[in-house]
Amino acid sequence: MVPTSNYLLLAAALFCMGMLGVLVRRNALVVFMCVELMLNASNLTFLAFARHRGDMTGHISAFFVIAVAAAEAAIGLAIVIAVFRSRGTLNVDDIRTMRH
Amino acid sequence: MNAEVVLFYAFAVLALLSAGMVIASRSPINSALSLVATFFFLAGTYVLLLAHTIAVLQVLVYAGAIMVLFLFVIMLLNLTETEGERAKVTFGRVAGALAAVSLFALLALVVMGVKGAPTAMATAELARFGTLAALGQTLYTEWLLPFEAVSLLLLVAIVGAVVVAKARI
Amino acid sequence: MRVPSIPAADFLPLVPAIILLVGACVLLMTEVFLRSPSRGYQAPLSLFFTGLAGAVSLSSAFEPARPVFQGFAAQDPFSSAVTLVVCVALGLAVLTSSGFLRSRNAERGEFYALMLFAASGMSLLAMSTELITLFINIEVLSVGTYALTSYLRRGTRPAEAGFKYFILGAFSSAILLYGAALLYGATGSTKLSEMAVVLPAALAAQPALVYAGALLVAGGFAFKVAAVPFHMWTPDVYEGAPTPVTALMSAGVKAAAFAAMIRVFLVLGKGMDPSVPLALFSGLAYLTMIVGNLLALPQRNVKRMLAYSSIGHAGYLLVGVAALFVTAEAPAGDGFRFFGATPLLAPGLSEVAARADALKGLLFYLLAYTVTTVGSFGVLAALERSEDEPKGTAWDLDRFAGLAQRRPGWAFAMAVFMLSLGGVPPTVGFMGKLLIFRSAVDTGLVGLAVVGVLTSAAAIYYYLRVVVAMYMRPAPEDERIPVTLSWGTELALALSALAVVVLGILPGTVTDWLQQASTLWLGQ
Amino acid sequence: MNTLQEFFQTSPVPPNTLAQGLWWIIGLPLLGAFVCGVFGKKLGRANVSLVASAAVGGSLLISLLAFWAVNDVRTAATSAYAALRTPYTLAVDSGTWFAVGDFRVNFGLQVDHLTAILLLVITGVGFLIHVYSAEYMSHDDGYWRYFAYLNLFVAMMLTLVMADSLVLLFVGWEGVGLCSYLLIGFWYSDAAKAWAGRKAFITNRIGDFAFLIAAFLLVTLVAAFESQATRANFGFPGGSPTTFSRGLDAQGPLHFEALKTFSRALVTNPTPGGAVAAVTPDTPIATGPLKDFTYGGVLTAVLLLFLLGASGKSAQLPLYVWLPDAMAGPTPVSALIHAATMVTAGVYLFCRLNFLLVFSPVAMGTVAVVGALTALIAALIAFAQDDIKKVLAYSTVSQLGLMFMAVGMGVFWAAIFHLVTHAFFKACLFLGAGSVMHGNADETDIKRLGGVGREMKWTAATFGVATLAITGVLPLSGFFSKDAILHGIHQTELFGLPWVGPLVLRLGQLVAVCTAFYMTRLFVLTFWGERSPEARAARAHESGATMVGPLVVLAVLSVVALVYGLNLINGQPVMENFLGPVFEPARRVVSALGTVRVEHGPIGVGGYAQAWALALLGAGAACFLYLRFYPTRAGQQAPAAVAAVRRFTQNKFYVDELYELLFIKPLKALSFVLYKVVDALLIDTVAVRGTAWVTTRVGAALRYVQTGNAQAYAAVMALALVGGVAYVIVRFLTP
Repeated sequence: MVPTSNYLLLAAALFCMGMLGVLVRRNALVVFMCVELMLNASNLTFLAFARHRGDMTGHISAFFVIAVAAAEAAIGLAIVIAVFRSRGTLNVDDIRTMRH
Repeated sequence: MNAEVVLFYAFAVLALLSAGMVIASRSPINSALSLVATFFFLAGTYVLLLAHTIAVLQVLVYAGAIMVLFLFVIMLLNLTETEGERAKVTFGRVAGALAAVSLFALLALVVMGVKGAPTAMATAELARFGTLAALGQTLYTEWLLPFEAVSLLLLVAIVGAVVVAKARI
Repeated sequence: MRVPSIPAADFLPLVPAIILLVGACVLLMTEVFLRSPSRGYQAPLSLFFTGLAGAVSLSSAFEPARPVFQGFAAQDPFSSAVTLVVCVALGLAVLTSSGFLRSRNAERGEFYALMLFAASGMSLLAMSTELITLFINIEVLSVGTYALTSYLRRGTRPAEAGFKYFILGAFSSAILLYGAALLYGATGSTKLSEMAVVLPAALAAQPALVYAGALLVAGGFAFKVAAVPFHMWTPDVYEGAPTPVTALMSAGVKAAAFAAMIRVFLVLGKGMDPSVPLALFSGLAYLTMIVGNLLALPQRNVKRMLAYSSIGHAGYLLVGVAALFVTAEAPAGDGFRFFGATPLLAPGLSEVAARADALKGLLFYLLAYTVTTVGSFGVLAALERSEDEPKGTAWDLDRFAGLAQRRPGWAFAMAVFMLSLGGVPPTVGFMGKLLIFRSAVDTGLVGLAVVGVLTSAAAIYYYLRVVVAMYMRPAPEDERIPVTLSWGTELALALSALAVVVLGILPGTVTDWLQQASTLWLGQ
Repeated sequence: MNTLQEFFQTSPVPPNTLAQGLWWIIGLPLLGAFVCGVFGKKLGRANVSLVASAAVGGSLLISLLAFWAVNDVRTAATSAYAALRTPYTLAVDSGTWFAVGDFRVNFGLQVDHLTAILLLVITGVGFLIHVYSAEYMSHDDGYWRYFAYLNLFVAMMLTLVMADSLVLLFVGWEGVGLCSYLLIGFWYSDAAKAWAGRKAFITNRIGDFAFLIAAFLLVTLVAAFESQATRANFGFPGGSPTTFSRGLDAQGPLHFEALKTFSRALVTNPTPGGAVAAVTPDTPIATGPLKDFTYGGVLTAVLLLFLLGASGKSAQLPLYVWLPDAMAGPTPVSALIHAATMVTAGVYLFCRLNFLLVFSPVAMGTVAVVGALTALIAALIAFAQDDIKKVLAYSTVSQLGLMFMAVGMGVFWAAIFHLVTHAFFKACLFLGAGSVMHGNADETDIKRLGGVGREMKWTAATFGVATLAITGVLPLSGFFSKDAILHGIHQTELFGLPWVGPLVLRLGQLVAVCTAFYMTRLFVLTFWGERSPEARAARAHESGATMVGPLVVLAVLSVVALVYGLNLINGQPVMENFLGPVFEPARRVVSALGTVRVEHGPIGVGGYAQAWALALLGAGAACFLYLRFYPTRAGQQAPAAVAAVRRFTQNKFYVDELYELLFIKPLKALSFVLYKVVDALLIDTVAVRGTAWVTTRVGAALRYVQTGNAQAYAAVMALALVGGVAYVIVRFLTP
C-alpha cells in the first residue's frame, strides 16, 4: 500500500510547480495553464484524503472542481483573446499600462 | 513491492516530469501538450485512489475538452512563436520562485504529518466506492444546492465568455 | 441508499437569488426578442428585480437561523442583511450604469444580466455553509465580475484589468481550494456544521494541517476583500473596469466576501486557540489600514485614489472582524493588544453581546461604505469622458476643478461622499467608524482603534483634496461641460447622498435592526 | 431693582414651549447656508447677503428669547440620571441618535447660562460680521460660496455650544474646523496660502484625535463606575444606582448630565468607614480595559487629552502655529472664526466639563501653565510682527492663553467673561483692520501705513476704543475681565501645586504689559504719525456705512460689557452670579476633595491701581518708543565715525543707545528667536511639515511597489502565504 502522505506530497509538489509557473512564465496563456495545474493538485489532495478516510465527499468535491475549471477556462480564454486583440501580445511583462 | 506501488511511482514521476515540461518549455503548444500528459498521469493516480469516475471525467473534461479549448486558442491567436530567449529576471520572478520552492518545503512538512495508509474497506463498500452510481446518487440528492450553483456558474461563464469575446461594443 | 428529503421550505431563503437569476435571464431574453434600438427599459427592469430581491430579503431578515439543504446553506438574519447590502449596491450601480453605457453606445442586456448574475452569486455566497458550495459561489460572482470588467473594450485598459483580475483571482481561488482540501483532510467533511463538531479532535491530532488549511483559505478570502498584502490587484482592476462595475465590486463583492469569511472563521475559530484568528485578523487589519491609506495619499487619479481608499476601508472592516474573535478570558502570549493584556471586555459586557456589537458595527459599516462608495463612483462615472479613457486622464483631480460652479448638485453630493469616506460627522461614514472603533475598544483591541483613528485622520487629507478642487479651483475655461445627463445618475446620486446624510444623523432605526439581527444570529 | 429682576425672571415665552423651538437657532443658519449654496448664483449679490444676514439675525432673536428664558424661575430640566431637576436649563431631547450595545447617544440640545451667553456672542457678533461682509465682499465673485460657508459655520458653532453631549459637541467641533478650513482657503491662489489651510488642518486633526481618545476613555470610565459604584456613592438627594443605570440606558454616558452625575457620585461618601465603602477617585478600577488604574488617574489622562484637543482648536502650545497663518482668509472670517468664536471652543469645552477638571490639580496646573506660556510667547512674538493681521492673530493666541490660565486655575467665570469681552473688542479690531485694508489698497504692513487716522476717523476711533479695551485701561470691559482673571488667580491655590498660582499670576501680569505695548505700537504706527512714503495708496478712504456700523456697535459693546464685571448682585460680579448655577457642580467637587483652595476677597483699590499701572506702563513705553524715539531717528543714517562721535558727544543719544542695547534689542532678539526657532522651525517645520512629509514620502515610495505586473502581485501574495505557513509550522510542529 502506498501511504497517503505520498499522494499528498505529489499533490503539494504539483501545486507548487503550478505556482512557480504562475509566478515566472511570461506567456499569459501558459500562466493560465499553470493555474489549471494548481486546481488539479487540489483535486488530487481531495481524492487522496477521500481514499484515506473512505469517504466520497472528496470525489464530489473533485467533480465540482472540474466543472469550475471548465467555467474558468471559458471566461479566461475569452479574456486572453480580448487582451491579444487589444495589444497583439500575451507577454505578461507588457500588460502593465496601469500601475503606481 | 506490488503493482500499486510501482504504478504510483511511475505515474508520480511522469506527472512531475510533464508538469516540469509545462513550466520549462518555450513554446505554448508544448506546454499545452505537456499539460495534457500531466492530466493523463494524474488520472492514473486517481484510479489508484479508487476514484474511477473522477479519473474518467478528468480525461474527458480536462484532457478532452478544456485542453482542446486551449489548443484552439493557441492556434487562433497563432501563438507559434516561442517566448523570448532571455526572460527578464525581475524581483517578482526571483521572489516568486523562492516563494514557490519554500512553500513546497513547508507544505511537505505539513502533509508528512498525515500518518497511515488508507482505510481498509469491506468488499461491498469497496465495490461501490468511487463508482458513477455512488457519485450520482449523492450528487443529485444531498449535494443538490452546489449542483444547481454549478449550473448557474456554467451559464454565467457562457454569457461572460460571449460578452468578452464578442466584437467591439 | 439513504435519500435525504429536501423540503420545499428549503428553497425559501434562495428566493432573492432566484429573483435576481430570473431577472438576468429576462434581460438576456430581451436582447433576443426585443430588438428595438432603444434600450431605456433595461435599467428600470433590472431595478425592478433588484428591488424585489431586496424586499424579499428584508422581509425574511428576522426569521430565526436554520440550516437548509442538509447543511449546505443557512437561512439567517446575517445572510439576509448581507443580501440587502448587495441589493442596495446593485440598485445604485444599475442606476449609474444606464447613463454611463448610453453615452458610450454600449447599453446591452448582457451587461445588466451579468450584474444580476454576479449579485445572485453574492447572495448565495452569503448563505453558503459548505466549503465547496462557497467555492462555487465565489466563482459565480468572480466570473460575472471578470466579464464585466472587460466589458468595454476601447483602448487597452479594460482588457488589461480583466486579465489581471482573472489571473490573480484564479490563482487565489486555487489557493483557497487547496486550503479547503487540507481542511477536508483534517476533518473529513466540508460542511461547516460537521467540521465544527470534529474540529477539536482534528486539532489535537493534526494541528498543522488544520492551521495551514485555515491560513490558505484566509489567503483566498483576503484576496477577495482586498486586504494587504493581497490587495495589489485592486487599484489596477478598479481603474480599468467600467466605473459602475467598479462600484459594484468595491461594495457588493466586498460585502459578500466578508460575509463568507466571517462565517467560515466563526466556525473554525470555535475549536482553535482563539488567539490565532485574533492575531491573523488584527495583523491584516493593521497592515491594511496603514498601507491602504498611505498609498492613497499621493494619488491624483481619483479613481485609483478611491481604489486605495477601498483597501483602507477593508482594514476598518477587518478591525470589526478581529473584534468578533474576542474571548472572555485572555489567550496566552499574543502581542496584539495594547493597554494591558488581562481584562478584555468592557465591564458588564458578555462575550456574546460584544460579538453581536462587533457584528452590528460590521454590517452597518458595510452598508455605510456601500452607499457612500457607490455614490462617489457614480459621480466619477458621470464626469468621465470616453475619449480620455485610453489616455488615462479621465479621472484626474483636475476634472473636478470648479465642479461646484458647473454642477453644484453633483459637487455637493461628492463633497458629502468624501466627508463620509473620511469619517467626518454627521455622515454615515462617521457613524460606521464610531461603531467599529467603539466595539474594538470594548473588546480591548485599543491598539487597532488607535491606528484606525490615526489613519482615518490622515485619510481626510486626500478626501478633502477632492472637495478643495471642486470648491476652490476655477473651472478650466475652454472645456465644454462634459456631462452625461441621465435620470438614473441623478437619482442614484440623490438617493445615496440622502442616505449618507440621513443615516448619519438618524442611524437609530437601522442600528436597532442590525442589533436585532446580530443578536438573533449570534445569540443562539 | 427688584422689578427689573422680576422682569428678567419672567420669560415672555414659556420655557417649555421655547425648548421645543431651540432647533431653529441652528436650523435657520443651516437653511441659509443651503439656500445660499444651492441657489446663491441665481439669487444675486444683494439677496444672498440679505438671506444670510437674516438667517443669523433670526437666530439672534431666538437666542435672545432663550437667554431671557434661562433666567426664568420656572425653567428647569429633568435629569435622567438622578431624580433631580437642573434649574435654569432649557433642554430638548429628540430620542436615540444611535446606539452601540449599551452605549447610547441621544440627539438633544440644552441651553443653560453658559450656553446662553455664548449664543448671544455667536449670533450677535456673527450677525454684525454678516452685515459687514456684505460690503467687504462686494467685489468678490465667490460671495455666495462665502456666505454659504459663513452661515454653515455659524450653524456648526451653535451646534457646538448647544450640544447636550460630547458626541454632538464633537460634531460641531469637526464642523467648525471644516468650515474654517474652507474659509481660510477661500482665496487659494498661491502655495503659501494652500499650505496655511493644510497646516490648520493637520494641527487640528492631531487635536481631534486626542479628543476622540479622551471621549472613548470617558465612556469606558463611566461604564466601569456603573459596575463598581455602591449605594453609598449615590447618597445625594435624588441619587440611586438604578436611576443612574437607567439614565445611562436612556441617554448614554457622554451626556453632560451623565458626566455631572458621575462626578457628583464619585465625590459622595457620606459615611467614611460605613457599611458599604463608596468608590472614590483613589479607588482602582475593578474590571474592563482600564483595570487597576485609579478613577482619578484616568480622569487626569482624559483631561490632558482634552487639553491637547483644546490646544488644537484654541491655538495653544504646542499646536498654535496654524492660527497666524490662518489670516490668509478674508478678514471678516478672521474676526468671526479666528478671534471671536471658534478658537474659544477649547475654553468652552473646559468650562462645560468644569466638574471633571477640578478633580485633578495636575491637569488644572498643566492647563494654567500651558495657557500662561502660550500667552507670553505669543505676546513676545507679536512685538516684532509688522503685518497688522499677524499682530492681531498673535494677540488672539495670547488672550486665549489668558483664558486658559483662568480655566486652569478654576476661575471659570472670569474665563468666560474675558471670552465675551475679547469677542467684542477683538472682532472690532479685526474688522477695523479689514476696514484699514479696504481703504488702503489691501496694505497690511503697518510700516507702510501711518497717519491713517486722519482720513478714517470712524475706523480710528473704534479701533482706539478696542485697543484701550484690550490694553486694559480702567473704564473699559477688557480691564474688568483681565483683572477678574488675575484677581481670581491671586486668590486660588491648587492642592499640591502651590507654585502654580504665583507663577501664572506673574506671567499674566507680564503678558498684560506686553499686550499694552504691542497693541499701542500697532495703533500708533497705523493711525498716528506721518503717512509712510511707501504707502500703496496716497490717501486712505473711509469705508461705507455697512462696514462702519458694525464697528461702532462692537466698540460700544466693548465698553458696555463692563457691566458684567460690576459687583451688582449679592456683592458678586454680575457674570459670576449669572454663571453660578453652571459651575455649581465644580464647587461641590472642590468642597468635597479640596483640590482648589480659594480665599474670597473683594478686589481692592490697590489691585485696580496695580493693574492699571501695568497697562499704562506698557502703553507708555510703546508711545514713547514709536512716537518720540523712532521718529527722531528717522533718516539718520550718518557715517559710522560721525555717528560714533555724536553718540559720545550727545549724551541723550548715548542713553538712548544704551537703552536700546539693554532693553529693546534683547527683547526684539528674543521675539525673533522665538518666532524663528519655536514657531517656524520646531513646530511648523519639524512637527507639522515633518509629519506630512514623512507620510507622503512613504506613500509615494510604496506606490512604486505597485509595478503593474500581475506576476509581481502574485509573488507578494505567495510570499505572504509562505510567511503564514512558516509561522504555523514553527508554532505547531516544533515540540
